[in-house]
Amino acid sequence: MSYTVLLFGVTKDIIGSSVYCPNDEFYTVGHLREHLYQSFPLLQKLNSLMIAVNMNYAEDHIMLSSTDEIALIPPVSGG
Amino acid sequence: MSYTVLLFGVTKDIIGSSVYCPNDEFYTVGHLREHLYQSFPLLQKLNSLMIAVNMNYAEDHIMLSSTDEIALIPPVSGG
Amino acid sequence: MDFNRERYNRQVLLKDFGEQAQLKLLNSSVLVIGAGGLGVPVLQYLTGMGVGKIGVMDHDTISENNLHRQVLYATDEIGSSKARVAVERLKRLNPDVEFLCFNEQLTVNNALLIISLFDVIVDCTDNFQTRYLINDACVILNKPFVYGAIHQYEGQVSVFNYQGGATYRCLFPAAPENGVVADCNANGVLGVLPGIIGCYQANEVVKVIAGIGEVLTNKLLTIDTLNNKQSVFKFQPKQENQNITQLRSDDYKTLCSSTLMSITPLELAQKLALNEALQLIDVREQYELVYCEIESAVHIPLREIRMRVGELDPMNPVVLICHHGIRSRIACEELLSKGFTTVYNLEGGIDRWAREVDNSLQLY
Amino acid sequence: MDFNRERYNRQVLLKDFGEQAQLKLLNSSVLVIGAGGLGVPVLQYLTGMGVGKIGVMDHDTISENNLHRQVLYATDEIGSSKARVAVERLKRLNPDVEFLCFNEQLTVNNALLIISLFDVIVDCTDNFQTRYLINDACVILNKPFVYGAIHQYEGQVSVFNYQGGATYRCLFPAAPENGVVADCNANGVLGVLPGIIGCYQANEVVKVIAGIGEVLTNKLLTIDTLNNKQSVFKFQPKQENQNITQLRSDDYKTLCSSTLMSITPLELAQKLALNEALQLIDVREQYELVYCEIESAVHIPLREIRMRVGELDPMNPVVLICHHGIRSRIACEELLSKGFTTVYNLEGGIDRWAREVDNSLQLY
Repeated sequence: MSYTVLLFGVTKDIIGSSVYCPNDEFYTVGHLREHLYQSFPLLQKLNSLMIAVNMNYAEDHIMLSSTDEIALIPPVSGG
Repeated sequence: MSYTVLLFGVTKDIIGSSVYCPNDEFYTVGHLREHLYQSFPLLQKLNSLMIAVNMNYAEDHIMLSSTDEIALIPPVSGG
Repeated sequence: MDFNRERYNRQVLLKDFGEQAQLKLLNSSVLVIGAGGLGVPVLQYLTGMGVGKIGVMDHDTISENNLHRQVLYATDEIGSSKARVAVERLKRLNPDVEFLCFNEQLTVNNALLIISLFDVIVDCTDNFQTRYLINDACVILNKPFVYGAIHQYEGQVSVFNYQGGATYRCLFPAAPENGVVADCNANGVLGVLPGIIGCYQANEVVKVIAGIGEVLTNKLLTIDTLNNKQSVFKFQPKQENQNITQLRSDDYKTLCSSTLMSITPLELAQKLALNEALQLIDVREQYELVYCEIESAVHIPLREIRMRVGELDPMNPVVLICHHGIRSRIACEELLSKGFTTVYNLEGGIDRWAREVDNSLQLY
Repeated sequence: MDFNRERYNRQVLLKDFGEQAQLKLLNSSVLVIGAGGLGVPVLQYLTGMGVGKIGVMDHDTISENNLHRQVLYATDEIGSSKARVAVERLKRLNPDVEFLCFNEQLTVNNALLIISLFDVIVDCTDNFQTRYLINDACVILNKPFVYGAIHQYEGQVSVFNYQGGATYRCLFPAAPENGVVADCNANGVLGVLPGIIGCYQANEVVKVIAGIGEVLTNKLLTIDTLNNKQSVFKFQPKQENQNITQLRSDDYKTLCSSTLMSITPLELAQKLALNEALQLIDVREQYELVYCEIESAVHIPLREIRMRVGELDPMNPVVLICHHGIRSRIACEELLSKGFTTVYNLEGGIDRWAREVDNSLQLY
């Protein structure tokens, strides 16, 4: 099981790519979030980081499957 | 076999809806085009009418299947 | 080359942009044809971002009913030339930019000369005649042009003739008959729609010049502002649309009627009586011919017309015939997309011909 | 009500718009907070389309490096007040509009009064403090607000607090720590991007007022100008974010540090020594507790925190603890999203606590 995570906003800069493909498996959004926070500690400093699964805001308890479309959407401040 | 044809621009006004679901079956884009021209003669006066199948410009000889996403895109002049 | 670092600081800072892209913008030239709903945002942002030389072309004057969407202009400027007012105002936004003011219409007489002066052309016009003229002139001069058009709540954006990519004629080979697709003046338009589409056009201009991102070549972007749905349709360049070598002599004024024309049975009978050189093509199936046919017509069934187009002379008029005039219209479009100059559709087909001209024919 | 039919003719003609929608616009009032990159197109098009009363709020003056994207202003106006110059210029575009000029910053002292004067608010600011202040004030006053924000080549648009829909806090419960998400001034921005996003914001304002189309409520629109990819993400309103009854007394200046704060083991030891009222929550699994734990901590595993949030007091500080400080941060966000005011994350978790404060604990 592998995922393609689409990156938005500053998560592109923090992770250094516009998509991220972790090698590990994650059963829930929360597990993925923990992996991301551990791999890229700067993400923690966003304080809010929306994870969308199949174009829907996903709470941490949502289960993941390998066909899901996952996106990381951080807050954006510019105007 | 039935289709949902998404309508753009003036084809919405000519057909009077934003989608069109013909009852008939069509084997090719050309058959669909002929049906449309016959059912809505004003479409003929567009002279150009792009039919897209699965987000690609489709020539009249392209075969249709019921799962195809079909769209009618007419020329637009306003500025 | 030196430039005003303070003014462009926020772009030079930008990742994947920097000084290099800014210098490309400053060294480039762009012609914006039409300073109306689409032209206003294109001009404002290209001027702000620092395109070095901008041509502003519009023969029109400012009207009160322009102001809900042409937000560069002021109520006290009603009646003044759009091109002149725009240049005056834009110079104050960015004095670094060199402006060329064309207070005139694009015509077959000036198009090649004026377009040849610029790197990139932006089609912000509001009529099919000028859109086809821009297309043909850009193909002849090998210039990319950024297209935008609006209809009620919807817009289209694309980049044509870019690095050998598709042209406007690859998408829409022939213009609609007059009045079928009304313009903003007849249909109305929401003020902010040309703002959205014009900004997308300016964005594509920057991509073409600065070499960043993915240019909308061989792709048509459509935007529906009522539901925020956006689609990208892919299409292919057609070689025959690259073969334009001269502009039409009729100034594109009779664009519609001179491309796909309808002809009634009586009109066709008159032309035949006068021995005009017409290529009559009957596109029905073989089995239909037994009922009736027009003597001088050549038989090429609709499904074969693509392959057998070489049997016809594209420089001489063609009349297409079928049972009721529907299939023949599809054949007309096929020929027009292959560069045929004069194509007639027999209205009502052989059925109407039999009723109005030759009663001896059998109806079916 | 009578109105200038010539000026709005093109909108009145428009299908599904007409006189009724135009009258709704003319009778409405909109506050635009921020007259910079996003505010300029919002103001230009709302003025053009005929919103009856427009508030223009910005305390800033025009700088040269604004002009590549803030295309309403002129080089000879550098140093002048943005709000004043904008109002002066917009009056000339449409003298029908009544303008209110607020040459000041939005603060907890003026926010409720000023926002209460308008039907719809547009968030065109460039910092998180003001965005959260706008959100909270709009929730308290039950006003819809149209959000736009930009980052390099990307933008976000949404409509918050519209007819009971989701708020900004439902999407992003807490602001990032200072400096993580830099603004346009630090990151740079392509001049035309705020043009696109601002036009989308103006379009949503019209939909909210005129009752046409589908409003972007409970939906986040993201636009990437480099590849023209657009996405719409759906999300749900959370009841706890509707329960705001007053603004924060700290003027949202310490927004970030007062919401999710990190605390080092040494800092925590000091607070405990001073007997500060802290709720220590250990979110590890049961089996981990056998290795080591902090005595006064209550055990609520991460996966139960959502259900057991009622056991905690949201008005008093909470310190969340796990093995290395990762899971506890997720728990922090969960509590912040439930309206907790002060939430600390123990940096490095119990592992670092054991190393720096209590060597008697067993590492694992």
